[in-house]
Amino acid sequence: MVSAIFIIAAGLGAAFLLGLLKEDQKASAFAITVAALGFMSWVAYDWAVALTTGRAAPVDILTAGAEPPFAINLRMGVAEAWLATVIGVTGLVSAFYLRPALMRLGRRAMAVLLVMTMALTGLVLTRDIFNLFVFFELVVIATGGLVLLSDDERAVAAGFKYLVVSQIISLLLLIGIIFTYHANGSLNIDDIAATPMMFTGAGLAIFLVLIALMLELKPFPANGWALDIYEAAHPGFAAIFSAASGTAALYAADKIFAAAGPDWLPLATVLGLLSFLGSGVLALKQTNDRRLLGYSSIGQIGFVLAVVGQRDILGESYLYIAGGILITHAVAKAGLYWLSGLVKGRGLDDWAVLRANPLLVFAFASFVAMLVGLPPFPGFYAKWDLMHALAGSDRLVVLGLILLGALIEAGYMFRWFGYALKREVREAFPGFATDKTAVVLVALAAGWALGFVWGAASANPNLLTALPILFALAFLVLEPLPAWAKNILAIAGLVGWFVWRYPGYDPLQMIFAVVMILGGAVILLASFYEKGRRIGFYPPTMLMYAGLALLIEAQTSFEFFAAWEVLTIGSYFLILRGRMGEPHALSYILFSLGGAFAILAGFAVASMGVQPFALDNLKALAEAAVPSAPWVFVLLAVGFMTKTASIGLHIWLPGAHAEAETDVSPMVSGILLKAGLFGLFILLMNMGHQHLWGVDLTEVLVWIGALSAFLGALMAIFQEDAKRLLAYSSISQLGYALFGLALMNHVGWLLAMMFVINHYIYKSMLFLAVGGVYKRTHTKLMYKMGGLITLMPFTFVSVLVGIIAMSGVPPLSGFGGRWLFYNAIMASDLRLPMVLIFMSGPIAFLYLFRLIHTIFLGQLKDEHRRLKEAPFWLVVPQMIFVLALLAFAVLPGMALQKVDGYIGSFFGDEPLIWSGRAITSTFGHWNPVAIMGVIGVVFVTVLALLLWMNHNAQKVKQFNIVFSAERPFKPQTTHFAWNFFAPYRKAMGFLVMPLVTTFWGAITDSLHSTADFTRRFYTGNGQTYAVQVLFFVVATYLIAMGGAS
Amino acid sequence: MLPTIAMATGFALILMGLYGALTHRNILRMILGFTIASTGVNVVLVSVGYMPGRTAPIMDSAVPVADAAARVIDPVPQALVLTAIVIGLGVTALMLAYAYRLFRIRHSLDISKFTELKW
Amino acid sequence: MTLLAPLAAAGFGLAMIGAALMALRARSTAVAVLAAGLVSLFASVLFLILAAPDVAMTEAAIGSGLTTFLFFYVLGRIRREGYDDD
Amino acid sequence: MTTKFTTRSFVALVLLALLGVAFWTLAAGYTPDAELNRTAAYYAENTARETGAQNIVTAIIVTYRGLDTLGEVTVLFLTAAIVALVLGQSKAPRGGSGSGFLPSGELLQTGTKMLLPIIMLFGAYVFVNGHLTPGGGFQGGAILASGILLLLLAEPKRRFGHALISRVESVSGLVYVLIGIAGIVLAGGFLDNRILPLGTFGALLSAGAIPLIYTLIGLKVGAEFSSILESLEETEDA
Repeated sequence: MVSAIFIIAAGLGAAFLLGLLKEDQKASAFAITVAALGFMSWVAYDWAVALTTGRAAPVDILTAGAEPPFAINLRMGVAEAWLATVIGVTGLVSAFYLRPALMRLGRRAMAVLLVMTMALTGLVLTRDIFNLFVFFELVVIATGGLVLLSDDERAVAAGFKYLVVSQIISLLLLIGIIFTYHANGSLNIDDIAATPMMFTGAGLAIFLVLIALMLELKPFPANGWALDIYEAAHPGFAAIFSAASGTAALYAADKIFAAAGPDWLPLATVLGLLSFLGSGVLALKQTNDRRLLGYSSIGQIGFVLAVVGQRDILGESYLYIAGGILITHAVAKAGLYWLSGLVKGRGLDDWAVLRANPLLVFAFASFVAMLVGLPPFPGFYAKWDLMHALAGSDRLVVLGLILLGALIEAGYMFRWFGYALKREVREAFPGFATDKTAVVLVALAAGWALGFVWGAASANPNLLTALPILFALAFLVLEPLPAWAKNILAIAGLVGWFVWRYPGYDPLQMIFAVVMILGGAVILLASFYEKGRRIGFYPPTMLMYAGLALLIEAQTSFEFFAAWEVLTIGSYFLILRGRMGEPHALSYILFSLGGAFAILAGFAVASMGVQPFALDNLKALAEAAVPSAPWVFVLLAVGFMTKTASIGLHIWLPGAHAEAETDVSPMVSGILLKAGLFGLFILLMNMGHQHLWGVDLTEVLVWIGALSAFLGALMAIFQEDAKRLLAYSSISQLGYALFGLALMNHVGWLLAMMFVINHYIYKSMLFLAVGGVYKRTHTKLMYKMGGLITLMPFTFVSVLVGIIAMSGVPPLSGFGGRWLFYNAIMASDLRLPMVLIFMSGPIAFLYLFRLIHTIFLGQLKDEHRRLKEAPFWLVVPQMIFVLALLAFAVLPGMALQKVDGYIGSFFGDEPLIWSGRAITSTFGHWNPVAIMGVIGVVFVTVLALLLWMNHNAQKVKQFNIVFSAERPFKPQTTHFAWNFFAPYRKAMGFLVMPLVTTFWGAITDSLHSTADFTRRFYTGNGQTYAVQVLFFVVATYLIAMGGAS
Repeated sequence: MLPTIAMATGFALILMGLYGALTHRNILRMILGFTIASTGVNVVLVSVGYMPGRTAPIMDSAVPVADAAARVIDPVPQALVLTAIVIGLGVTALMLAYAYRLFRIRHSLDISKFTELKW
Repeated sequence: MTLLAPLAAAGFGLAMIGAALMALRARSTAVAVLAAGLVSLFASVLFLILAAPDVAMTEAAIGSGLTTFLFFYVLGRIRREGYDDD
Repeated sequence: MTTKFTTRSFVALVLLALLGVAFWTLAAGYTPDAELNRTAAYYAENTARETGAQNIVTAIIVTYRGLDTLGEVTVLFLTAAIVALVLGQSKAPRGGSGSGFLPSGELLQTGTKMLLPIIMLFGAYVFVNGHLTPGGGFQGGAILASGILLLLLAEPKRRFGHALISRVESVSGLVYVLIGIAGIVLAGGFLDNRILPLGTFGALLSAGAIPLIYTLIGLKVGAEFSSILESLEETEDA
């Protein structure tokens, strides 16, 4: 083991050595620089590994042969070693990245880079408060030098502003240090820690030290100077400035907070949260990529500072949590800055150029996921543990604000990612520099490796060892294969997993597994129609299925939440693939993450901080009538309802489903929505009736379900776009299911279960059918179609069967659903929402009939005369679904009888009697086979009659209407199907006013205008920034004093 | 008495220097303000280490080694100030170099003219 | 004797504040630089009174000497390029 | 330049007044120690024995807090490098010479020739005696640099060894770091001065490596200051 002092000695020695070289020996100078940085990183990494594995114990490195506090000592512990590694590696990799700039400026610039890295490491290692100041000044000066590596002339002004503020910081720091010394008689941090300090006298001294160190973290709003650096500096340096400097400064602040004692922690919490939220909001308005990243850096460091403020309750896990967030941020931010160097333009949508290299898109996605704290990266595990600790100590406000901040950050990061994937590439692609690309990939690899390490160190299961996830990730490697090969693998994987796992499933799991896993395999059959390699389709698809597979089997809250996040991420990328998917994917991910955070908060509160928390424990919670139980119920229910797109949380759904690719729509509609229902099942099964302020929460759910069913159907009838119509119909259908579940009686649950199966089948089928039509006609607008019945007979059959099943008329399974449903309603005494539900039945018929009527009947359009049937592979699953529907209609008992018994075990009753093929309830009985027979006879009779009456109908040309010599401005408005339900719209249009959309829009707008107003304070004047910094200090001082007295 | 006077002077210098740095638009005058402020900081630092009735921390014939602990003042702040002074010079030199670069860019020393980066 | 040192310190302190005022108020930057140098010079005397000869030497050599020259060099360069600071 | 009393000045005044309150609280809470605190007492009692230096401040700077001092030297090194970078990127236009504000006459030139050796000697004296009397590497280095400054003033056209200055700077820096490492090998830790015998207390060649280190610091600081001054002086025609 090489003593850590050699990190410092090597950095300095090499820097001095460079002076001996001639000005033009640039290659040797660079070699020395890289060698020294490599050595420094190696020493740090060696220690990190040794300390983590227990091969070495933390050591104090004494200097000058005297004990501290009489001489300066350094400390090498686990945290120090890892942070020093991050710093060293960032410096080393940046050196390669900065190579052209370094070669241009020569050995002096290299020396500055070496000293910078050395000083940052010193900042982390030192245990002496004045030594901290010296390293800090070195960092300031080196920053002043490295800013000049930029080609941007504005960097000079940015560097000067930085120096001005640094002067103020060092002035406060020095005064603080000397009075701290006077009070303690020592400059050693551990000695200072031994004497706790109050807010007065010596406390003021430590306050000055703390505030100076926090200013170095660029707290919002005293941070205009830092943003200018982020924007103007060379991206290679910005990476160091954000990743290495931010990390080191944060650790320095952490050391002093640890020494100052717990009384000071609220200061870190408040200022940290202020930064996290404030810079998040401001980032919303940024259009420059690097400035946006700057705001994100400040926000993330603020987040970690807030975590520092919680160190009193985190105990052992403090390093795991704070370190997880800090290191992930460092890697991701460095990676993003390095990426920004590959992009020429500075607008956010200029990143579209990255699409030229899928690997870089993957890198971008990974970095975004790291920043937002998604699995499988360390931030995810850290956030999970953090939330539990906060909930366990009743710091719910902090918990809520952190989640809010994370959501805002997800907002602007995912918006940006959407730009990169969907916006037009404006400039000719210049080609990516190989060395810079390699540097980005180093960060990418490091991020995934850290994800593995953190997962392994977690008390919870490591996600990167979960088989389904590994299987999904394997498709990343398999991307070069043709799509059909990958599709076979994917289907085999799904079926194989089901076959392997199903013996262990209870009936509830079984139903969902059949729908999600086997159902997923059936839909994937449709994917065979895609040619080529279809890059970027299989990894997210399989990630979604991996999440679903894990969700079904989840035993603990962690497993459930991790699976939930995984399926959310996978489906986000899938939705984003849609042609116009960008805005919808964004609102999908925001609602989903919002929902996921509600679930996280719910689980954290439920567990009261104790992990692992088995899902069954929810029941104990409800039975013990813990005061927090109804809140847990609300949080979880809201979280699940974002996925089922219940009314109020539905606005993401229509666009996301309608714009998705042909085979993706059925996945996200038929399958993904069921994840929400699964969650609600678990929730209601365990917690049952919960009362909040005297209101039974399940009744609220009943209302939400009924309203979703009613309004969803109403909105569907006014759609012209066939896929949108189906999407709105999903809102309605899932409303039924929610309604049934929330009735909290046996038949209601059975009904919901039936909806799970039915809705999967007919919605998948209809989406595939409409998708097939779209493939041929290239439009989704129904009034542009007509008469396709003869050209696409198979598709017609599946649409016909689909809408019969769905509208709940006999003889298909939809009727069974209705029948059960009326039984359920009769068993409950909520009559008012019942009326709504009753009304949505006929409404559903209104919109469904349009699918047949407008698309397949009527006259064929001229341009459609040569159309063929939908592609073979799109028809195959549809036909499977038709068969399944028929089978399910005749034999519902096959699937439902077992579930019925299972549900009975919860309610302890048996309202349905299964005898042969008939089912009997207290209100009557249902014999599917008999009904099928009756209906068959009626149908054939009516059809024959119609055919006979229709034999001499006269054909006219479309749009052939004379408007007294006037050409209609929009000829399609004369189509019979245009605005078909106009009279209804007149009557009931007020019910479908986009109030919810307006509501969420107003929230977004107000955030944006706040951001726009606030950022005017960043005038760009360095002096104004200095005044703001001073104001920040004085205001914090006054508030802190006020709070203390 | 003596350290209080010195400390008051130091603090006054800091505030005056900062005032200059915050109000003068001329970049050179801002830097000048900071040098005055850092002189003030140095004065405060030294005055914190002063102890009445004692001598400089150098052992010679007047202050034998054995008596040192009872006769000399606290040497630590002085050592810190030495470092601070040199660092201060470094930062000042750097800021001056920056000032010159800025002047070359816009032919002006007015800080309010360098605001292309904002918001 | 006990009063002499505080008195001297007060005197030099006032002188420093006066010089600092001059540095802040002076119309010409050159005069302001000289005044700031004067502040440092007085500070080094104050350091002597405060029994800190090492600091005094450093302040005199670096604070008042070199710093002032640095300012003049930059001022000179800028002036040569046609800057008029009034 | 008159300072107009603007809103900015007013805000600044209010803020500084409030900051002044904080400072006043600090000053009011301050009472000079009657006895040395434990750190200072340790230095007073052990400096002579452990380092052999008479000047306790020197012992602290060079030995006990040697890491600070190494950093401090590095600050100047960095500054010199960056100032050279900054000004290297934008050479001053041709025309004019000298610093532009001081005449460089015959008198100055002759005076410089006579003074220079004395100044250099004095600088060397200051840093070599750092462990015995007030003064040391930084002060001595500054004095050396002022010699160079005089030279620059007197003969602005003359270019002297840029390479020499840079070499002195680098070698002394490297040796400094090596001595630090030698401390780990031969004595109690990085920058321990006891790699050389402590010698007779009060003698010139005593206190272990302190005189050596201070000499290196003196040379290095002198070189760095000179380099900064030179960078500022140099114009395009150089």
